[in-house]
Amino acid sequence: MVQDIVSWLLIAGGAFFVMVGGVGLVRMPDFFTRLHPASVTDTMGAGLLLTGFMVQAGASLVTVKLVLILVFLLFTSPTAAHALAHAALLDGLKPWTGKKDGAP
Amino acid sequence: MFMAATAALLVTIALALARAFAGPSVYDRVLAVNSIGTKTVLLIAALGFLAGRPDFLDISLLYALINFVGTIAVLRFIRQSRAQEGN
Amino acid sequence: MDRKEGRRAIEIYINIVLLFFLVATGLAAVLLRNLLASAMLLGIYGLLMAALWVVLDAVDVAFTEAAVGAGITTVLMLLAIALTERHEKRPSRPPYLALLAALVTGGALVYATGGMPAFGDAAAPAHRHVAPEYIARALDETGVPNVVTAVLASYRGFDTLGEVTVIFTAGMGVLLLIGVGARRRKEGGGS
Amino acid sequence: MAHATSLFAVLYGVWLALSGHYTLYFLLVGAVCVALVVAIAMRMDVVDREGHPMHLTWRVPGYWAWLMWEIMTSAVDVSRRVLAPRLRIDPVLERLPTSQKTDIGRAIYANSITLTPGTVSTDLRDGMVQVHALTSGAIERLRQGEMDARVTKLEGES
Repeated sequence: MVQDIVSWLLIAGGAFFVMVGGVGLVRMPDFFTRLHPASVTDTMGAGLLLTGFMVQAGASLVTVKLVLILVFLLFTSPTAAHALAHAALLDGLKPWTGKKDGAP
Repeated sequence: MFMAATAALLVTIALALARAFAGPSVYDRVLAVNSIGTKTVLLIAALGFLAGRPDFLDISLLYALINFVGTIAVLRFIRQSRAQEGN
Repeated sequence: MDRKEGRRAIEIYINIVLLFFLVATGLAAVLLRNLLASAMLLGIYGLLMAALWVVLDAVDVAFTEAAVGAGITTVLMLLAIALTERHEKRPSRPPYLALLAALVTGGALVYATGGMPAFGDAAAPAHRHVAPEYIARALDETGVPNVVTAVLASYRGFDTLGEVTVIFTAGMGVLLLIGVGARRRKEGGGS
Repeated sequence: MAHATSLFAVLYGVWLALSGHYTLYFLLVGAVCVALVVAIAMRMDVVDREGHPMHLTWRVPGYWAWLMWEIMTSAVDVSRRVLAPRLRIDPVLERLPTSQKTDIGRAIYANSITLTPGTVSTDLRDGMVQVHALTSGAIERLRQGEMDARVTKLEGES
């Protein structure tokens, strides 16, 4: 019972952060700012969801696999994000600074 | 409960698809692909639990790796072809 | 019982959503003139397709789709684009003949689905021939826990060996072609 | 050799976790496959301190715990900005100094920056890391240097 409540909370939190990342991906003004919400999804969203699944699976081989998935994601996603940003900068993509829209 | 996770993931995939369609730069699209990849990993894991067959996790695991290798390969390619256009 | 029915219904909704995404991705990939963007979209198509296979319980197909559809195909497309052009040329005249061919083929395929057995029907011809034998005896006869692997690597071992040879040869051919192209690509010609 | 042994142990652990069938035959096949991979990796000359930094193993969990807290707080901050009716962001691109002595230390620092929502490392050379941040507050936090100091401590002097 407690297990169910805990995993429900974790999964709900994960679902929330995953969606925030999606909204940010659409809403942010340029490529570099879009990287940040994407990283919210990759770390918090994936972390909470997978942890929620782990609580649900209990101590078993399934949990070990979930941990492996999480570790892979946490190791690869920053590398991919860095490579993306680095390539975009080298390519001459200029980061948006918000000056022209008169942002506060 | 897994249903909520699945729904959230599907919505996010839709949003990322919108970004992939709109672009505007290649990098936005690569970011969208990478992002959808991560979400597919999670989606397959959630589906596995939803169907009561967590063996699906092996595919998630494979995906997590392919997604990364794919992104790096695409970026290498873009860099290489840009360098060729330069000279 | 009730719970199982509910799960079926949910799976149908997930299927519909995924199919909708697939159609949208496919259309966008066709409509975009930027070939690099199209290649990216086809990568997404592979990912979504694999998710769909998982929902349909075809886990082994999903594996292949993940590795080939989302992985290797994207890389091959990118290599092909690198050797040719980045932007699709506008056709000189409307491709009516191609459209007709596509419509006829598509229509025939949709019509043919009417003759197929229902999804998951245990009485379908494909499930009544050797499949039950394999499922019953694979573990004892081959010692392989996964039935699909047992069929591919043991019962149809020679068949698979042939396939692998074909794929290996094709891979070598692609590598040779790309190698030659990269060396010859000195005189430029990018868009 | 120590690195090869530890790589073998890690890979075999992964094999065991993924296999789920523990008969003598499968265990042996697994060991042979893993040994083959380790042999290939050694031939490729990637089994060394940098490719397999086992000297860091014992200090890593503490750092991860701190990093996880950092990720959570900044994820909440970024989420709030994403969902706010008006976008309150002022992205900046800036170079910051790093105090690590080894490449692997700098790589850990840059990856930690990227892993934390709100900041992405975009370039790493000459002992400087270039960071794109969603807000000037995020870059200010980095400039205070707590993460930098923690990674340097993690790297140790050995």
